[in-house]
Amino acid sequence: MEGRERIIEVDCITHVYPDQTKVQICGLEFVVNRGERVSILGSNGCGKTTLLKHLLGLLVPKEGRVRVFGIDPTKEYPEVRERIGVVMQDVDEQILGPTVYDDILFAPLNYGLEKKKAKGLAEAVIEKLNLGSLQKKMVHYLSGGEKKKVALAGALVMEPDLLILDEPFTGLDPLSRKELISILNELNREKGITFIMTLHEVDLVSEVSDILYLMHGHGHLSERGSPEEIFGRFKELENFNLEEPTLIRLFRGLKKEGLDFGSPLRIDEAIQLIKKKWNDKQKP
Amino acid sequence: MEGRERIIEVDCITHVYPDQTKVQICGLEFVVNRGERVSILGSNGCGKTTLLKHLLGLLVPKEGRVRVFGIDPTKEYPEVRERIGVVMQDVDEQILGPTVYDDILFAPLNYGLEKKKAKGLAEAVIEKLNLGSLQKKMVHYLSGGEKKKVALAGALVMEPDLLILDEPFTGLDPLSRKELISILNELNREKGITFIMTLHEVDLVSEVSDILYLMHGHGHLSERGSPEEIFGRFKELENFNLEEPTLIRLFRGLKKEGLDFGSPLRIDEAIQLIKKKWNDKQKP
Amino acid sequence: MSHIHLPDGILPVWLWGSGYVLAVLIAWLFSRLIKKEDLTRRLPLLGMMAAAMVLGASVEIVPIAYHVNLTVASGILLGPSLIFLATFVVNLILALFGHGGITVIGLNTLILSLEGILGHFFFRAFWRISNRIIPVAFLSTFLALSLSTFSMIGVVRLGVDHYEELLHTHEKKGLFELKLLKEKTGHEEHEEEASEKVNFRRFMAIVLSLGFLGWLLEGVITSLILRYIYRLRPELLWMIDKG
Amino acid sequence: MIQISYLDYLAIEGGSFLHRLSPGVKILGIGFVLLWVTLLRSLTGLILLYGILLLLFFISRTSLKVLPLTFYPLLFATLFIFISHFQLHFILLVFLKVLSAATGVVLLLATTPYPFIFQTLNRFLPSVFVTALFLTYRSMFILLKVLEETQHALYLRGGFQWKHPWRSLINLSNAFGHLIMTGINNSEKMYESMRLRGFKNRIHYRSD
Ligand SMILES: Nc1ncnc2c1ncn2[C@@H]1O[C@H](COP(=O)(O)OP(=O)(O)OP(=O)(O)O)[C@@H](O)[C@H]1O
Ligand SMILES: Nc1ncnc2c1ncn2[C@@H]1O[C@H](COP(=O)(O)OP(=O)(O)OP(=O)(O)O)[C@@H](O)[C@H]1O
Ligand SMILES: [Mg+2]
Ligand SMILES: [Mg+2]
Repeated sequence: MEGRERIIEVDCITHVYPDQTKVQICGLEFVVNRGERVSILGSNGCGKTTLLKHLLGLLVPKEGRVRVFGIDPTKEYPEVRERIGVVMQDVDEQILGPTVYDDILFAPLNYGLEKKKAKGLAEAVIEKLNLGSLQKKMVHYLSGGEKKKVALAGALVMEPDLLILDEPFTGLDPLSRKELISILNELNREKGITFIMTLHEVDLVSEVSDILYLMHGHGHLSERGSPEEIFGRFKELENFNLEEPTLIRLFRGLKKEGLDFGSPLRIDEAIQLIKKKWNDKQKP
Repeated sequence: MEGRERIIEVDCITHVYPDQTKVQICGLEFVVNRGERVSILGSNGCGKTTLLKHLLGLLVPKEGRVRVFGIDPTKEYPEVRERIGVVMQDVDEQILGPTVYDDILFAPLNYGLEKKKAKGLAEAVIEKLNLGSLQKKMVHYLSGGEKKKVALAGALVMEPDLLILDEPFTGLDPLSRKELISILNELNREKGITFIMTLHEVDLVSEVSDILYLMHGHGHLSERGSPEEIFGRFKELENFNLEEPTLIRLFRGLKKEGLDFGSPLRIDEAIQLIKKKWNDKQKP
Repeated sequence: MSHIHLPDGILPVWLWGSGYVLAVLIAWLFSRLIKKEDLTRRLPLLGMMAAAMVLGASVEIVPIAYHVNLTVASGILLGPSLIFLATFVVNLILALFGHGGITVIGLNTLILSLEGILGHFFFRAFWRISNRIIPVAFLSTFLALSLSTFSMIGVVRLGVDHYEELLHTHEKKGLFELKLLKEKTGHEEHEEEASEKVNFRRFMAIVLSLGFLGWLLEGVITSLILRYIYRLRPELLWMIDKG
Repeated sequence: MIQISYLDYLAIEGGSFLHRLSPGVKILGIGFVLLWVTLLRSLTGLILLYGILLLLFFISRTSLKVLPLTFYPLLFATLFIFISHFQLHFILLVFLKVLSAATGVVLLLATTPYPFIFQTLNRFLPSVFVTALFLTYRSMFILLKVLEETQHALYLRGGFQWKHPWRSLINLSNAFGHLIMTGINNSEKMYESMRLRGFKNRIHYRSD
C-alpha cells in the first residue's frame, strides 16, 4: 500500500450543523490510495454521510483539512468532478430525468461530450446494469430499487477514476447486489478505479473492500485495516453497533464448542477449511 | 394455521399505473391470518410495494378484491386505521415533525388519547427504540437510518394489531436491525401482533417470519410456505433474483463436497448440526 | 386573486403587447442588477418556489375561485429580482397547461411579481418594528395582495375602450363582463341584464370584496408557512440580505 | 395535476407524425393558432381552426383523457356567457376562441417532451431563464411526490378526521409548512447532484 498515490486525505475535520450537532471526523486520518476499495462501517447517525459530503465539497469543514486529488473540494471541486462518480444515500433527488435514458445522458452531455460518444457511453452502462427494459420509463415512476440502479448508472457512465457511494446496496435485491459487486470489482481490477463506500451489510464487506474503516460516536474513526483483520477482533464490534458477518459468528460459535476451524470470511474459504479439518481428522 | 382468523385476503388484483405499467398480483391468493409473521421477498420492481399500498387503500385495484379486517380498504380504511401501524419504503415524507418527539406523539393525539396517556406511549416507544438522544431533533435534520427509526417508532406507538412494513431493515445498522427484530418478535409473542413485511435481507427472513411469499415478474406470487421449506428448494431461487441465505449456501457447498450436515437457517442450529456430526464421527 | 385567468384573444392587442414589452424590459434590468453567482446559487430555491406556485395555482378552491398564490412567501425567500424571474416561469408553465392564456403572460408577470416584490419589502419593513413572525407575515401578505389587486384593476381599466367597442360593434353584450365574472365566480349578478355599458365601478366593488377574502386566506397560509420555515431554517428568510 | 405526468408520458411514448415533427415547427404552429384566435372575429374561421386542431388531436392518437384539460378555461367563458343575453353567435365565438387556444397548447405538450420545448425556447430566451424553467418543471414532480406522500402519511396516521376539526386544521397547516420545507430541502439535494454531475450554468439536453 505504501508508495501508492494518495488521492484522498482527511485530517481531523469538525463539522457543525446549523442545529449545533457536532461531527468530528477524527481519530485516525482518513486516507485513500489510488486503486483501493475502501468501505466505511458505522452505526446510524455516526457521520458517514457527513464525511462523504466533505469529500465532495458539499459541506464546508469548520476545522480541519480535506484533500481530494490534491485539491480542496470546497473551492476547486469543478476541476476534479469529471473524475468522480457519486451516488448519495437519498436517491430520489439525484435523478434528473425525465426518462431513465435522458438521466443517464445528463453527465456526458453536460461535460460537453459529443452526442454520439455520449450515447455510446450511456448505452454501455445500460447494458452493464441491465436497465434496458426501463430505458424509456419516466424516472418518477420507478420503484425504490430501480431508482438506485439508475443513480448508479448515472455515476458510472463517465467511467470515473473515483467512485463515492453512500449505501449503494441499500434497497437492492440480492441478485442486483451481486451484480453490482461484480461490476465494481471488475472496474477496480481492469481500470484501477478507486472506490469509497459506506454500507451496513457486514456480510458483503469482505467482497468489496481491501480497506475497512470503522466509525463510531460522532465521527470517531477508530479502526483501519483489512476486513479479515478487523473482523478477527470480534469483541470490539458491538461498540460500533455492528455485528460480525454470519460466517464469523458461525465459526466463533464452533470454536466455543471446541471446534476450531479458523475464521473465514467467504463461503468457499469456509468450505475448504471445514473440509480440510474433516479430512485431517479422518486420517489418524 | 387453519381455523385462525383471516385478517387479510387479496384475490388476484390488477393494478395499472398511469403510464400503463401493469402489475398483476396473482398466482397464489395472498392470505394472512391473525398472529402470523409474513414476509414477501422479490426482486426490485416486482410489485411488493404495490401490494402493500393496496392493503392500505392507497391504490385502487382495477380488478380483484382486497379485504383487510373484513373491510374494503379503499372505502373504509379509516375504520381500521387505528389498528394498523405502517412504515412505507420512502420514509422522508412520512415523518410529519417538526421534532422527533412531536412526530411520535402525532398518532396518539390524533386518535384522541389523553395527553398524559399519549406521552406515556411515546416515551415507552422512544425508550424501546433507543431514540432518547434524538427526541428534540428536527426531523429534517436526521440521518437516513435515524429517519427510518423515527418512522418505526411512529408506527409502533399505538400498539397496533397489524404492522405493515415496507423494507423496515433497509438503511438500519446491524445492531438496530437486531433490536428491531427482537422488538417485533416480542410484540408478536406477547401481544399476538400480526406483521407483514417486505425485505431484501434473505439472511434475516427466517428470524422474522413464519410464512414467506415469493413474488416475481410483475406481481406473480408463486410460493407460499415456511422459510425452511422455501429455502430448501434452492434451485428455483435465482429466478426470483434471490440468493439463498449465507448458511444455506455454505451447507449446500459442503454437501457438494460430500459433507452433508443438513440445511440449517440459524447459526445455533448450524453449530449443533456440525457438532453432532463431528462427535458422531469421533465415536467409531 | 390577482391572477387574470383570461383566455387568449380577449384583451386588446396593444394592452397585452405592451405588457410583454414592459415585462421583458424589467427582466433585462433585473438581470443587470443581479450577480451571476448569486443567481446560480439560488436557482434550486427559485425552482422549488416556482413549482409550488404552479401547483398552488392549479388547485382552485372552487366556491370562491380562489387559489393559493404563494407569491409573497416566494418573494420573501427569493428577493425582488428572482421573484420576477420566478413569476415569469410560473406564468409560462401555467399557460402551457391552458391555465390562463399565452398572450397575457407579460401582464400576469407584472402583476404577480409586484405582489411578491411588495411582500418582500413590507416584510422587511415590518420586521424592524416587531419580531413576531405571524402578524408580520400576515400583514405584509395582506397589504401586498391588496395593492396588486388594485394594479390588476388598473390594467383592466385600460382596456375599457376596447370592450365597449366590442360590445357595440360586434355583439351586443360585452367582453368586459367576462372580466367581471371571472373575479366573482358563483355570485349572482342581477342588474347585469339592464346594463348595456361597461360598469367599471361595480366591477371594482365585486373584485375588491371577493379579493378581501382571498387576502385573508393567503395571509393565513403564508404566515403558517413562514412560521415553519422560521422555526427550521430561519437563515432562508434573510439569505437575500446577506447576499 | 396528475395530468402533468400523464401528458409527459404521452409526449415521450407517442410515435405519431406530430411527435416526430420538430418542436420549432410546432411552436410556430402555436403562434399561428394564437394569432388566428386573437385577430379573427368570424365564426366560420374559428370553426375551421378548431376542427383542424381536433383532427390533429385524433390523428396524433393523443389520449382522450387529456381533452378535458382543454375545457378548463371554459369555466370562465361559461360564466361570461351567463350574462351576455345568451346570443348563440356570441357564445360560440367566445367558446371557440378559448377552446382553440387551449387545444393547441395541450396538443403541443402532449406531443413534445418538455425538454424539447425548453430547448427550443432556449434559442430566443436567455439560458438562465431556460434553466429556471427546467428546474421548476423537475421540482414540480418532486413536490407532487412529496405532496402525495404527505397526504398518505396524514391519512394513514389519522391526521385528518372530521371528528376533530381543530386538530385536523393544525395538522394540515403543519403539513403545509412541512411540504414546502421538504420541497426546499429536496431541491437543494437535486441541485447538488446536478453540480456533481457536470452542470455548470446551463442544462444540456438530448436535443442539443
Ligand atoms: N442537515 C443536518 N442538520 C443537523 N444535523 C444533521 C444533519 N444531517 C445529519 N445530521 C446529524 O449528524 C449526525 C451524522 O449524520 P450522518 O448523516 O453523517 O450519519 P450516517 O453515518 O450517514 O448515518 P446513516 O447510517 O443513518 O445514514 C447525525 O447525528 C445526524 O443526526
Ligand atoms: N407510480 C408509478 N407509476 C408507474 N409505474 C410504477 C409506479 N410505481 C411503481 N411502478 C412500477 O410498478 C412496478 C412495481 O413497483 P413496486 O414499487 O411495487 O416494486 P417493489 O417490488 O416494491 O420494488 P422495490 O424492491 O424496488 O421497492 C415497477 O415496475 C415500477 O416501475
Ligand atoms: Mg448516511
Ligand atoms: Mg418497494
